[in-house]
Amino acid sequence: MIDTITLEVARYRPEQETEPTFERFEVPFNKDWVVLDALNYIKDRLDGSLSYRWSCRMGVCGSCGMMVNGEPKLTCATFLSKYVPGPIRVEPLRYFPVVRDLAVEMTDFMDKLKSVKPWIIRQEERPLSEGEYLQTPVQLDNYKQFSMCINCMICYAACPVYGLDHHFIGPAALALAQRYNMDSRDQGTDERLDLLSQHEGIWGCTFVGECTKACPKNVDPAGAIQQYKLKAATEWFKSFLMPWGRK
Amino acid sequence: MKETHNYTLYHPKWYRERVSTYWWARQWSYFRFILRELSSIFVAYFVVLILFLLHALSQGPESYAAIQEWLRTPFAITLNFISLLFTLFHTITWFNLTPRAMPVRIGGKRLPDWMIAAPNYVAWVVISAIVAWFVIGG
Amino acid sequence: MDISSHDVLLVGGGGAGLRAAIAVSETNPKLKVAVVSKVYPMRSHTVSAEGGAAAVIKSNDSLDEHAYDTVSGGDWMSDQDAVEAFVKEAPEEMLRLEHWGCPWSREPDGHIAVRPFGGMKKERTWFAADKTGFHMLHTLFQTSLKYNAITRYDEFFVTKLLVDGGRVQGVVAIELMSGKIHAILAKAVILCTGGCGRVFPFTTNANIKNGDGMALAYRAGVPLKDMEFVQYHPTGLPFTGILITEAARSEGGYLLNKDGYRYLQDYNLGTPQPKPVLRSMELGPRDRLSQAFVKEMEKGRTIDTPYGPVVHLDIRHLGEKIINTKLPFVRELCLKYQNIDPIKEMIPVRPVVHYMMGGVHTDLNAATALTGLYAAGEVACVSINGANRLGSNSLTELLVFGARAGKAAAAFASETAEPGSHVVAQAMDEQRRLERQFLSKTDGRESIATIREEMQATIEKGAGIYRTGDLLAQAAQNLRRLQERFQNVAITDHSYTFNTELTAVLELAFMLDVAETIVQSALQRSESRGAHQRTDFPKRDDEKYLAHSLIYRNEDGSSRLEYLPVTITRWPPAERVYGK
Amino acid sequence: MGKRSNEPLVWSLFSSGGVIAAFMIPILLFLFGLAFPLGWIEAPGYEQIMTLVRHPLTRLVLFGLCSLPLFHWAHRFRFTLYDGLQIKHLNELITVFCYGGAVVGTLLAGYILWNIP
Ligand SMILES: Cc1cc2nc3c(=O)[nH]c(=O)nc-3n(C[C@H](O)[C@H](O)[C@H](O)COP(=O)(O)OP(=O)(O)OC[C@H]3O[C@@H](n4cnc5c(N)ncnc54)[C@H](O)[C@@H]3O)c2cc1C
Ligand code: SF4
Ligand code: F3S
Ligand code: FES
Repeated sequence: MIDTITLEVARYRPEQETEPTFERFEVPFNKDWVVLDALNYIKDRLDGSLSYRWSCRMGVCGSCGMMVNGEPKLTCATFLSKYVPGPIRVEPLRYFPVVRDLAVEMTDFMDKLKSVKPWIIRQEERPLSEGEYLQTPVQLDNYKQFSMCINCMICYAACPVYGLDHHFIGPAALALAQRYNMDSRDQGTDERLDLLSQHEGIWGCTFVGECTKACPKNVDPAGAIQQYKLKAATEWFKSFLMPWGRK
Repeated sequence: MKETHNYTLYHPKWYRERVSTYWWARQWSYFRFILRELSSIFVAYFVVLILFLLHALSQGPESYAAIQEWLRTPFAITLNFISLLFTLFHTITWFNLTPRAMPVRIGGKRLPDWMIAAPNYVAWVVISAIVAWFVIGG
Repeated sequence: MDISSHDVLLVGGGGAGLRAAIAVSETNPKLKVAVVSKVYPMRSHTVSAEGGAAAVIKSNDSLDEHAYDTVSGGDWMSDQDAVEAFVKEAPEEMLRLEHWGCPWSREPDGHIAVRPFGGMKKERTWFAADKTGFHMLHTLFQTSLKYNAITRYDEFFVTKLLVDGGRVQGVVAIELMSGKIHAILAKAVILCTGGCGRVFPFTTNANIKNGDGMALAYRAGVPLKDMEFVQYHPTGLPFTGILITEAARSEGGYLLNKDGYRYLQDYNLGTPQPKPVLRSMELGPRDRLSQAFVKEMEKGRTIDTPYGPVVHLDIRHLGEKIINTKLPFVRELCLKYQNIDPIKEMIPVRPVVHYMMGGVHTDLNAATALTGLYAAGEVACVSINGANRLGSNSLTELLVFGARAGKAAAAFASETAEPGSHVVAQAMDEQRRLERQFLSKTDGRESIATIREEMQATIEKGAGIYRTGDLLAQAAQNLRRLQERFQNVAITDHSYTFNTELTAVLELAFMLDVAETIVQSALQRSESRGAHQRTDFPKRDDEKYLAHSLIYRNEDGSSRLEYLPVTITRWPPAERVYGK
Repeated sequence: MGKRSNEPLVWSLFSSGGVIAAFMIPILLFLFGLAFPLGWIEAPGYEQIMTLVRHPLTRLVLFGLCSLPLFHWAHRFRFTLYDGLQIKHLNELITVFCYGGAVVGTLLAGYILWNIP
């Protein structure tokens, strides 16, 4: 059993530096600690200026994604014990601009989420007085997996296509679009399809599949995107063969 | 601290790392991905080979014999061996990805991935047997 | 300094804030709405809520029963007019969320499914597996993206309410990304900043729940109501404080002591049955369950662990199938954080600080005592929760009172003049204060973490599950000392860019204020009721204390208390009976 | 980028090519590239092959086998060039080279197969 473990933490202080450096910290080793606990230890006792995001510490708010030894991880769900004897290298999420230390810039991601119209689109709203839309457990199950995304952006940090081309809408946003498409209450599939069958939408994805492997919530964005491609291709042929079929 | 660095108040510069040209060499899973993509070159090579064979066939038995001669050279054997490995890699990765792209649900439950992939492999064996039967014995 | 102006401004992008923002836009699409939040909205703590949200929808249920459960659960401290409005509007609000796409769990025929919950006589808790809050928050957030009138200020930390001429006219906020200080002006401001669990050492609450909104209002002279009522949830994982949802018990889980005995039967909570019985045993209210734990501990019948004494929550008998379909997140959390599989092993649990019944005093329309200022969600106290909140009422409360606040603020903003220029001068002062006290301060000596930890230890000792006058008085004294030491706090980070040490120190200041209000309110209430248990006054005293406490801040920083009678409409105070 | 792109078409060609390639290429490559030249299996004679190839159905299959996998290559290779070498700015050139190549190959295949006596 070891007593301490070393963390190599990326620091970037834009007021002083032009590029990130690494700083080593030695923290007590506790088998119940996750990487985030170690960072909090550093912030509380060793260096109060270390900056990073976190909130829930239970893997559901999606704020604490970072690169841990080169892999994108939720630091509140990644135990130190996995990396014994260390050192553990902690860096900001890959492929995003770094703002400060371990915090990345995420407005690009937020814009992408919005761009897929992630809300129920209806030709006609159902009045509340008529009660709920009926949705069987099977219908619920159709989109449920894609609704589990916590927007942690880990899949973006895993996807080289996003790294190379920031115009690519990317895994989580596409999975979210698919979440609404598959929802029996939604009627916006066509609207979203027009938007997403452009190059930056689904077609940029070359099915690297790393997004799904890295996703801490089993959302399977890779699957969502391929299913989307299949759907878009079918629609394309339909509109080609029956131009009058679409509005 | 670098001397040349300048910070504008309220407009911190974001640090952007350029993705290395060799990004695919840095991580095993990425490398695997690139290999998978490169398998397409060998697919194309195969088509070219077939076209040569067909062309030779249409030119008569001598040309066909000549190309068969070439196929026996160590170079051709090596090339074809490597191509076979790559196309096998293509086949396997392709089959294993189908469950992702086409989930099958029966009675509201998503079938486990292997159950969707397995029929592919069965079909592959059958098709290969048929093709072989036609070519060799047909 | 940047100055911008809106009609209605929301502080907080959690469930309450987003619901209110949408309500403003729907009431009057012309109004410019701003949502200011210190974290991106979908990171707000509503995301962690697991179990469900209560609303009457089934034909075997009635509004009166929901109201009665709530009132008795709150030990008759709830304002009954508020409760009646709440239960009446709850189903409609929940349906609205269904129409916006919330993936509620369903019955086989496609109707909304409901589950039982602690202290409720009927099954009326809607749920989305055991990630209800997560799904509600994401549904609200994604739906809010549809409204172009809503401007978001993400990762802006509000430090002060701007008040002039007797009404609130905006806020001062730090933009984390750049360090720039903004004056964001508005005709109406709605506080939706959530609770303050982080005042305590062991809590289910996220890092961002520091009582900011309570302190902001308190400092602006607005009274806080019923701050002595702090809810302990009986089942948190030791060490992390991660919540194991009440749904684990409502699906049929048992609480067992060291000897494998369902000890709740010894505490007037009914007799054990193999299947869960509503309002009985494990489905009793949270205050009673947490108190029973302490009694067991005193009898030496809990199990010791490095992270304190625990009891066991046993759900093994539910079987793999139920656990995987109805409690998948419980399993995930246990596997991940406790390294046990609840299908095969018992879950160690102990009471953990969970929820704040008290908060900014508001009326039925979420209006506070300060003109133009509204509050909704956990930060507010309309008073439906009384002395003890029933599980699954809070998520519904966010919707009902979020919507009410939005509508009221929209109406107010539509007929109110633009904010004046005086407040800009005030904002400049605030900017100078922040610079002087924090950003350019180099001479401090006290560590932020130490003061925070001492504050947490103090309040746990003084205002834990059981309290006494002596311990509370001592805690009050300690807190005052900590306030003094805080003046000498050390700041090492002087950067303008994403300075999380600055936010930590500001949050600590908020928490110190809130801690003081909790201790002072508890000190003055010489009775035991719901979550407020005084061993020196073990009886409920309706004669003197059927009244809400209102705590005000005096000019000199000290506090004073007033009392406001509880509104009773149809359910006169009675004994709380469970297990019968 | 308002207009709908042709991606669905090329993607469909890519996918069907991928399927055909996966099922058929390994066995053929094994037979013609290794087994026959190395004498593991006795190679069929010229006439035997010709009989097989003359059949219209065989020609159709061969046409598909040549054309679609070329599109499979074209699509994948295009993206490999984009991503692997980061030369997306040469977009037009790459597109013409890849899909153009596949079209030429397809025409060639048609020509050869048509002209088999
Ligand atoms: C683990 C857990 C499980 C729960 N389960 C249930 C349940 O099953 N059923 C139920 O009914 N209730 C449950 N609750 C209670 C319920 O979830 C909360 O009471 C509720 O979500 C609070 O929502 P809110 O909108 O008021 O605040 P929050 O969601 O906490 O949002 C607060 C917002 O205010 C912002 N903010 C705060 N301070 C500032 C500042 N200074 N400047 C700018 N912005 C600021 C934050 O950024 C955030 O956006 C649970 C609570 C917890 C902790
Ligand atoms: S899809 Fe998975 S990895 Fe991507 S943002 Fe959502 S939860 Fe995170
Ligand atoms: S990793 Fe990227 S390329 Fe596609 S399958 Fe996932 S989005
Ligand atoms: S802190 Fe919320 S996901 Fe890690």
